[in-house]
Amino acid sequence: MNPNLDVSAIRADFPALHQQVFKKPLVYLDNAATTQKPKVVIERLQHYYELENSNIHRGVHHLSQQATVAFEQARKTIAELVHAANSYEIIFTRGTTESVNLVASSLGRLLMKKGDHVLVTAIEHHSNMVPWQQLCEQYDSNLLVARFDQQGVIDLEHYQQLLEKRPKIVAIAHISNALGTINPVKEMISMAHKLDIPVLVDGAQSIAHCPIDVQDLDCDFYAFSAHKAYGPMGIGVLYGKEKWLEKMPPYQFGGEMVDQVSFEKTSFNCLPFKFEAGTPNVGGVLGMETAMNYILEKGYDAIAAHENALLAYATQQLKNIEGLRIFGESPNKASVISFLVHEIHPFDLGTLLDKMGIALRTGHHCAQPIMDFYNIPGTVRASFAMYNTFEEVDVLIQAIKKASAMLR
Amino acid sequence: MNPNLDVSAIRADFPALHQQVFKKPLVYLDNAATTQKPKVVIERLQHYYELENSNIHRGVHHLSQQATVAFEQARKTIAELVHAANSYEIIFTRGTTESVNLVASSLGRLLMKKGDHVLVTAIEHHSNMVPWQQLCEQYDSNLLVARFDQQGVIDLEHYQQLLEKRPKIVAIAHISNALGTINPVKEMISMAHKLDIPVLVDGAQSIAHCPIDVQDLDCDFYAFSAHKAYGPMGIGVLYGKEKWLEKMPPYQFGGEMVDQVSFEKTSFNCLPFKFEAGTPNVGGVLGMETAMNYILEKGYDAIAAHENALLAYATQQLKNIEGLRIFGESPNKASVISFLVHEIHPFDLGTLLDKMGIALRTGHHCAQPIMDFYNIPGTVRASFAMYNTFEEVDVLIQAIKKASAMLR
Amino acid sequence: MSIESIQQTIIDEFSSFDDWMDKYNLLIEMGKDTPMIEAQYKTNNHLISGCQSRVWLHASYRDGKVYFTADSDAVITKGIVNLLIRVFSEQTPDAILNVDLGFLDKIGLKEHLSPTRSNGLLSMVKQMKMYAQVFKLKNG
Amino acid sequence: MSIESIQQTIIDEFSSFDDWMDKYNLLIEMGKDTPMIEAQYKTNNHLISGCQSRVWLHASYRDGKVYFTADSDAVITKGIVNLLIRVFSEQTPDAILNVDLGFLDKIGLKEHLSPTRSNGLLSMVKQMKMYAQVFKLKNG
Ligand SMILES: Cc1ncc(COP(=O)(O)O)c(C=O)c1O
Ligand SMILES: Cc1ncc(COP(=O)(O)O)c(C=O)c1O
Repeated sequence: MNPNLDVSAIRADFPALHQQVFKKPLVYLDNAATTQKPKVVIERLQHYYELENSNIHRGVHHLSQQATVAFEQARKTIAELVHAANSYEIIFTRGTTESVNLVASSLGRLLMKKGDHVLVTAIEHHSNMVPWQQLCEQYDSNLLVARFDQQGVIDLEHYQQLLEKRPKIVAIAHISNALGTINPVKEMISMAHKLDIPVLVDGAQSIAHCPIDVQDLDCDFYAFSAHKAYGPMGIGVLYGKEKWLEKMPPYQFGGEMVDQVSFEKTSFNCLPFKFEAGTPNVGGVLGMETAMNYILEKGYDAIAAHENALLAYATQQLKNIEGLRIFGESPNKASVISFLVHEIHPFDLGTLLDKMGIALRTGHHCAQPIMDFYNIPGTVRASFAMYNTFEEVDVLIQAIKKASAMLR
Repeated sequence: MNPNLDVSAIRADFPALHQQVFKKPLVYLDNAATTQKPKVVIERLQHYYELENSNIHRGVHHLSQQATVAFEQARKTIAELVHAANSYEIIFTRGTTESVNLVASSLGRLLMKKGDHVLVTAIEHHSNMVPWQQLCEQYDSNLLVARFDQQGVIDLEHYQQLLEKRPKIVAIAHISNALGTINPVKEMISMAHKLDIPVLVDGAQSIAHCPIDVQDLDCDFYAFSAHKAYGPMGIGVLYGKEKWLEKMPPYQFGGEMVDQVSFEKTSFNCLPFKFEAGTPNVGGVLGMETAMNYILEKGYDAIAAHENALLAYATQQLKNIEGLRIFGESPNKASVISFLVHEIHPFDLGTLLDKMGIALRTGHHCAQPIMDFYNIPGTVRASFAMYNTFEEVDVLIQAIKKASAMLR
Repeated sequence: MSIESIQQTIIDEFSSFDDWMDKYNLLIEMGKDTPMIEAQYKTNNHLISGCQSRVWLHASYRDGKVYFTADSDAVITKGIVNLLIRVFSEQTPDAILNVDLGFLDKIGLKEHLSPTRSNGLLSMVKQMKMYAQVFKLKNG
Repeated sequence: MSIESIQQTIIDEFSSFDDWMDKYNLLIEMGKDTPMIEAQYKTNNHLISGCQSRVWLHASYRDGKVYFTADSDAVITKGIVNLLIRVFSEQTPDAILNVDLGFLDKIGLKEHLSPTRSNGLLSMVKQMKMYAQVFKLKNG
């Protein structure tokens, strides 16, 4: 692996970065929402639809066989990427949100009884909070919420106290999309496992930024989306330990997940097919595989080093801006920065930055409880990917200064 | 609309059709499983990922706004295509299977009580049967199954008898993927509505072949997949009447479907967002829109005329083959032909046809109960799309003759 | 002034600027002139939702005409609200109900009409027309 | 004959044909020579699933060697089963456990090893090796 990233070569791989917005060069800093795609991914989709397209698994003909082999190879690639023990522990879903919903519904049915608890943290994305909240409602039960402190760091003592209420399931983000906090998930999983509680990790924000080893973490489930890691939209992954997936009831029904059917009785296919109802998104899966290979080729170490350098530089520069407050100052932090300037509304700032060519996100980032905690309407969020540059940080800083002056 | 299809011009639009398989020109007759994609669709995906890619709905920046507008425009296009009264009655899903599962789960929760019934027909695809069967199991209830006759036609008297047991929901295919039967859905819906029973129509096999008017049909739900209608994989539609969608509880949670969140209480967004959890497949939706416009440009009338002519010609030619039996001889039939020759196993025939460049499907076509009815292990199925030709039918006929001779 | 001439005035004001930033500067300045809603009306009842920023809107009726006051927590939104108030306020209910919003296009604020950003703006217009409708029914 | 030389013989038989159809003709012919499973064993217990066609397989053990008989409802599948039986039958458990299936590639039947079509074939090989393992444990 190359410890140094050739960022300008990387930028050349991403067509979307080379456009103008309002006559200004696009500075794309909305990567936590979705990343841009390298040419190889776009071409993979194109090639698939031009020459390989077919429905899979049950086709006797050449195209179908070939697509089936490619699809199952992609599953192996993803399994290796996250270090799953078996490739059939990789379930293809529409994305993180569907992965979490699948587990909430299916593991919920397996484990939950009236009065049981589920434990999440207070920095979860809605997608890893609302499914559990609704599950709790269904089982007439309480959602336990581990606190975080002013810096955005989870209070592990509180987490331990809540664990002692013996929740049936724990669901935690690997990295917070709103604050950038990298949670100590390995430790948190081990704490839960001491009490035999399974843990789902929401990896939506981590898969593009740091190597994942589900066996080392020992997580029971790991969820992520391709589109946040240079891959296509509409496809994602649920990793699950075989011991759970085997026991869990299917989530959706129909298609390949069915084994034998009669009107009296239906039996279901083995893993991973049991959880993949309907025609799978073959093109999406192949595009995701290409994206993951692109990441591996650049190397997680090199990517993380570059992004951390951007984070450090941007943080320092932002702090020099008068009246600017950063939300999320965990010592262990990913390249996501949420901030506000004076009392300026994030929507105002975002609107003007947009007019200067800078794409970033404003609002509550689907993490409303965090905004309530800080008692703010939302933040402006800049989030970096491997293709961002120090020059872009400079453009951002100048733009914030200019916009803030106008808005005060 | 042009009543005549320029098939050779159309073929030129489909890159996948111009390849060789085992040194023979590909004859693609597996269209009921998935269709090939015209260049415009592939290019739409490419353009989206090269220049427009963004997460939508909550972004303040230009790319996000632009993608949001395009996405919502696509919803309008689809609404017009199926003649929905309101574009917010169009919900984007992963495909037919997910659409049916959504309704089974959500409408099920709204309407079903212990001991209630659901009514399907005996020619359903597993995706429109197993979700209802499992729903019935959950509510300790019975699945009512309307019979069909030797020709593959639903027994409407039996259907009426079953309706009188007052099932809570009726779910029927518009067109059978295994037998080609076009069901009299308008009549069947009106029969159900006389007893105030809502009806879901599985339109997986119809959307590419005949115009759909959900208001004229008066169906309560209509489900289909883009990939069976020249669009990308991983995206599909659930049309639902506002009056039902408003009342139904959400299916999956997280992302845009959430309105206000706190740990105590969550409120949900309005239609259609309430049913669209997580980052939507924006690229997929735009590709589907392009595919639908491609269909409209060629014209449903012209497409149906061509496909019906292919069906008639192929049926006549197949009947001349000694020992060939066709399964599904409804007078009202789409361009799907299931058949067997003598006692030859469908898998044997399919294998040899594949070696002659012909892609078709063998097996139970995810409709095992139909195979049980005819007491056969499966069939060989040829299914036509707008780009198939009479010459391809001739190739198929010669190939069947040759393979059958080898296999007897 | 007629709605058309007010709209033309606004278009003229904006057309003197080429640069986006100047247009937004103007909008921000305009925000400061928004007829302020009275504190007693700045409640959830008068809140228009569907936008990243919040808008409070109040309407009253005098001598055949509708008068609007408003506020917002975002300055640019307030500028847009002010534009709308300049167009809609002191008009008859019928004039309000028939208003054509083409001027938003012409000054380049169309993107504020996009489904995202300006659910807010659309809701605002809808709300203003609803007030007009109510006053018309009550008094017509 | 050693497993290697049987495999070579099979490769030679197939390599005389260029055309797919001829290869399949040969396979179909071979199917007819499959050592037939006795009727009493043609039960669900002996069924190998995971394929579009059904295969029944039975094994016996004599004098240190394993003997297979089989049947299938699809002719081509039967031909493939016969190929496997020619390679695996009358061999010692150890030879069976160590067999290299490269010859399937060489005669161009690799696609029958694809996850779809030949879950069947893979299951068949797995089943044959399992029998060998059992006999080895019992008698070794
Ligand atoms: C009649 C019918 N219903 C449902 C489906 C399921 O569609 P999908 O696999 O795209 O979800 C199909 C396609 O296989 C079908 O033919
Ligand atoms: C931490 C986190 N979890 C979950 C999600 C949901 O991902 P998706 O919308 O791709 O399902 C996101 C992305 O918005 C996220 O940042």
